[in-house]
Amino acid sequence: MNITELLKDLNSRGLEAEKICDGEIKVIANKDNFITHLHYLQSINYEHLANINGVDYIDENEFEVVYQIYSYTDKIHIIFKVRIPREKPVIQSIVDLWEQAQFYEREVHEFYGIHFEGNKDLSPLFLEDWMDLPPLRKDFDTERFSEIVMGSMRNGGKK
Amino acid sequence: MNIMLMLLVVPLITAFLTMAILKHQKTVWTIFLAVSGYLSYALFTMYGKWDLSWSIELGFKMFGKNVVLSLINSPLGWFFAFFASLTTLLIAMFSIAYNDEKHDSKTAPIWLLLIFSNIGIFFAKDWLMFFIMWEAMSTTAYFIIAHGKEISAKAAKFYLSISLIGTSTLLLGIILVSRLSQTFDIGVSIDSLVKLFSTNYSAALLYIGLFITTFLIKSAIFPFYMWPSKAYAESPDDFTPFLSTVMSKYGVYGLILFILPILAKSDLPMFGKISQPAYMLAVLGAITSVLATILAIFQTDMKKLFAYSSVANVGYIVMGLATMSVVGIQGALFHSVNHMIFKTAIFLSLAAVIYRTGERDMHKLGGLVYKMPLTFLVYLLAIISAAGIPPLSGFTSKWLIVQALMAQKMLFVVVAMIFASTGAFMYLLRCLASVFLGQLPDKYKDIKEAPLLMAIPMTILMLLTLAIGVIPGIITKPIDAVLTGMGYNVEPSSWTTVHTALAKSDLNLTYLFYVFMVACVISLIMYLISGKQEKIDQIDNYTAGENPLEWDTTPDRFNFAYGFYQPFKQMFNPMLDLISFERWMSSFGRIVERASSALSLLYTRSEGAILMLYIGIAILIIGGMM
Amino acid sequence: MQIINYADEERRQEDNRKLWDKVTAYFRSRSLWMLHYCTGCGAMELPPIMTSRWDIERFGIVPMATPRQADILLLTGYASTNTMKRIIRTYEQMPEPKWVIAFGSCTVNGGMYWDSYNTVNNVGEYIPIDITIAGCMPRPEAILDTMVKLMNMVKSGDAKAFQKYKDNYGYYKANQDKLFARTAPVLESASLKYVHNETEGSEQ
Amino acid sequence: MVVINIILYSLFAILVGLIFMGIGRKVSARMHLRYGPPFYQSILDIFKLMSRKSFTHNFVMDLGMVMALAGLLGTMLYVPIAGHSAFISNSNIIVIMYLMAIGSLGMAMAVTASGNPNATIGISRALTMMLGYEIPFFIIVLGLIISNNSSSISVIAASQAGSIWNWNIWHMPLGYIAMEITLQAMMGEKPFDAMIAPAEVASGPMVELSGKYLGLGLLTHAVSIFVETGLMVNFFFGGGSNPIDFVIKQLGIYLIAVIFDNIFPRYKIEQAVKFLWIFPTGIAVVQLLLLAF
Repeated sequence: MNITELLKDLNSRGLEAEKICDGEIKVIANKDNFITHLHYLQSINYEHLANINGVDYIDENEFEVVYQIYSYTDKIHIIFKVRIPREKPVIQSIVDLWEQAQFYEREVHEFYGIHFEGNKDLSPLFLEDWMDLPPLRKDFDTERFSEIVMGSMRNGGKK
Repeated sequence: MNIMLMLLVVPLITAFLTMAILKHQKTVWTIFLAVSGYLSYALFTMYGKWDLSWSIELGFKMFGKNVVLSLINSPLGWFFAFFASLTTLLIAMFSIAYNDEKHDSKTAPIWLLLIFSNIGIFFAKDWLMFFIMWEAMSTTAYFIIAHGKEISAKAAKFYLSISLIGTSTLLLGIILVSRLSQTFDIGVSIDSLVKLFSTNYSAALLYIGLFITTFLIKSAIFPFYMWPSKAYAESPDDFTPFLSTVMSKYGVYGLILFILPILAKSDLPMFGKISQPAYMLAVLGAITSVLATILAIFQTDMKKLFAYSSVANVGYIVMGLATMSVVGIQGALFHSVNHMIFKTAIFLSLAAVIYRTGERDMHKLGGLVYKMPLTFLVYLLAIISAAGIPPLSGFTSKWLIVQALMAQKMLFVVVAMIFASTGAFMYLLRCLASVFLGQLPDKYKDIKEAPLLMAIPMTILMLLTLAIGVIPGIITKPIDAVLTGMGYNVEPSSWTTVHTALAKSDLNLTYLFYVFMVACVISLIMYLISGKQEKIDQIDNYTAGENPLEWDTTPDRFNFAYGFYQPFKQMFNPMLDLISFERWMSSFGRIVERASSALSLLYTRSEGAILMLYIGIAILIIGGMM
Repeated sequence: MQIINYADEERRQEDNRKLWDKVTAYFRSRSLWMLHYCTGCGAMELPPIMTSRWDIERFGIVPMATPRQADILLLTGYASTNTMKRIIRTYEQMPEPKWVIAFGSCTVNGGMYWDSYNTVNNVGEYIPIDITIAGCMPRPEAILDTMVKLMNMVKSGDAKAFQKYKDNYGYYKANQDKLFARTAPVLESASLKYVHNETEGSEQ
Repeated sequence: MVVINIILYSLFAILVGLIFMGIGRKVSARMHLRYGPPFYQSILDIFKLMSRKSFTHNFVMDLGMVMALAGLLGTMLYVPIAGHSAFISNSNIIVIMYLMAIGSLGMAMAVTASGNPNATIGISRALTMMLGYEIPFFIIVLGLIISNNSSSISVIAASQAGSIWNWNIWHMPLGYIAMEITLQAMMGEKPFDAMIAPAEVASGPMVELSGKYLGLGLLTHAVSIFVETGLMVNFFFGGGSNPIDFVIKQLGIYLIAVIFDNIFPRYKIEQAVKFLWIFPTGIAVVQLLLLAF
């Protein structure tokens, strides 16, 4: 399936798909039924889940979870985006589709506080004894944090 | 009363006596100690009195003469009997402490019977006596190995089935040889076999083949090397040293007593410098040591590991014997004693470990040097001796055997010997590293050093191995008597130096010890003049900056002991799969076992009857031939 | 908190060491073994100084595999909090006498990661440092120069940071605990954290 | 007198070994197009290591390291140096082979006592390697013994006296080639240095050795270099007419090993043992058969 056919196919399934460049498309999905779409993609040879990212759109009061999916047969990279509200950052886990999602989801959970329903082990992966807000959220004041904990100084201490 | 008879009667009577008071274990084991002490003393006084003998005429005739059961104090028999009883004495002291309420194996009376047959075998003058005692030994050992445990009973059955084959061939051999020589006397039968070699070569080969099979089975030489790993591992911990050190020597004794004189006196086809049958024997010994060494390297159970180690050591002894030279036989006899001493020390220190921890798998132990330093020291000196490292005793005998093999130009046998003794280093260190060194698991935080009664025999053994290593004369002097008794022309050996057949290769061991000591002092001075050291905790190790305890790693998981020689094993895996020798051997063992259990239907109701049955059949057949 | 100039203070005093100490100091200065704890980009600068261009082995400086064998600990770049924990353990596993060289700006004031939530700003607050090298990254010449300087300091007995660590252990330990042994959230915003509970999830 | 002799010989061997190590480092530096450390660098290292503080886990570590050095020194005393030795002995090869094992045993004991898994892995590799190189080494030695009908090194060395053409290297070239490969493994140089692989097992046996323990380890290594190259000189290069001649020959042999060390990558342990059991052993067996028949 080449890229134009794929775009047509995905649009016909109710997804907002858009070509970014050769071999790379962007897809925006709804958080309620994105799993069925991922399932479909997996069934048409998109067998590689490269990563899961989180993005914090604090102005729009939303988190975005991005799944990077790749097909070795079609050589197409899909950037699959799902948005969830910031007040209640809960999304379904895709561990059943890709086993390696276990670790990616753990990481996203640790750094954004997004909860993945169905992932059994969301214990901290990188941070040790972390008690504050997840550090990559925009409302986490990293400057002030490092001032208090590490004693950091703006401009090396010069005013 | 005749002292020879006393040697037999004392253990026999005390065996029955102790059966009566089996409830009082401490008393029983003390009596056992007293008996072994008496035997050692009596044997000690018997040194040099080679005319001592005892005989009784039985009331029926065979070959036109009355059948006689007789004993004689021969230097060879004395040599083995004395060191065997000395070993038993030390084990007996250990056993008093070992057999408490928890480890009570109630084997003392049967063990006394075993000692009775032990003395009988070593002093027997005629085949009838020899066979009775041999059979008694095989059967009684079965009951000690089994000692009322199911898993042990399985191993014991395996042992019994294989040793029944041995006794059968022995019986057949005795029948044929006695018919040939018209008497039961061992000395006469040697002469008649020598005569047979000149007339009918293949028949004579068959005759001695039967005997050799018996002796090889008893000493676990290839192709019968697999039974010790089962029998030694499952027998009671304090009996294992006896089984491994004393009982594996019966076969060696038989070879020296009967086979060597025949091979030495007959005119045989030669292969290089030695006769073909002797070369075959040497090759069997070489194969045994190599195979047993490789198998020992792969074991995870420490008793199995040392079972294979014993097999390898008996392999060395057979190689030494097969050279048929003075140096080789000297080395073989020397190694027999050394093997008794260091292997007893090893098995006793392991028994002390098992006594304290209750664990036999090496990878579940570790770091015991923190808690049992004396046991560690005994084990360390014993393995140094076992690895053949100077200045301890094991070196002298291995050195003698290697020199003899080189002098006889048995090139591939001597390479096998070196392979086995370097491999020995590998498995000995594996046990040392896994059991005594490394991390001490938390569950063994509270264990104590071995009790005093265990520590005494272990310490004596440690000193003994050092003393013999420094002054080899302690052993070589009696060996002179043995070699003279066998008809070899030997010069009296010196206290400190061992001689070989090669030019300019004699070795002064006392000197070697001094040199090593001076080197130690130099090294110690280097150590003392340098900076101070600080003692740190066992878990404080370099782990790339990680703290292992933070990652739920306990000291026992941090210990590297399981799969110690994994790359080496992987190297052998394809080969082992290809030949699958072990599988073949165990299937052979199973067939034997099945056949024997079918056979055992004949006697399962009354276990002792088999002995009488055999003797009865023996006498019947021989009587019928008359 | 003045830390790095510790050595200069000492230099003004007279050299009143015993002869034996001078001899050992000479031997130590000629045989410095380094453990390069490759934390950041600075590790890239080490291959040039060890290979044919600058060849640091001519001063007797060779890389070692474990802290037990090493004299110098090289911190080659920024230290994150997790790494800092390992650095401290590694440092404490080294036998005395021992010296620390910190590479680049990151180890002094955090460098370009100064406001990161997980990068230590001044490594010298947690372990004592003998010499720091400025730059992002320092050139191999600078490293070589530092090594020679350290050799001279060791020879003259000025490099005593390890002694300082022992004397002021309380200070360093307090700083380390502040970094690692946190028991409560640092910022008030932690209360905004969304806590998922299962019953809420299942109702949906 | 003998005691003083022993001490002097020991110091001599240690010094020669250390300087060899320094020269070896210099030579490999030149091969890398570097300037390299001074030739006395190893002495500086030893002094520094000995004078600094060190860590021990238990008394076995101390005992083991002392034993290792003592074992190697004892071995060294049995090697005749150009016909001289510290005391009158037959310098039996088999004794030397087994005495060298004390060094390995002491080292193995000391480092496994530390309880570091890396150290234990290193030791298990070192012992596996030992089984690998002892076989070809012994076959070569066996060839020498049966051709001289004596297991004394002095006899073997004396049999090559006189002209350079009497050296065994011309009489048994195959044996020499096998010995050269085996020597590489005995000295733990590449390609047979899997046991001290710094990147995989953090220098293996030495991982927990600090200060004087490492110093004793280095001294042991220095003496072992002396012993192994000394054996080689006695076996194949006529043993030397005077000690200086002897040491120069040793240096030559050591430098060959250093050069090989610099041009080869590393074998995995099982590859190394397989290699040792096939090539050097095969060549040595051919040599042995040529000598025996």
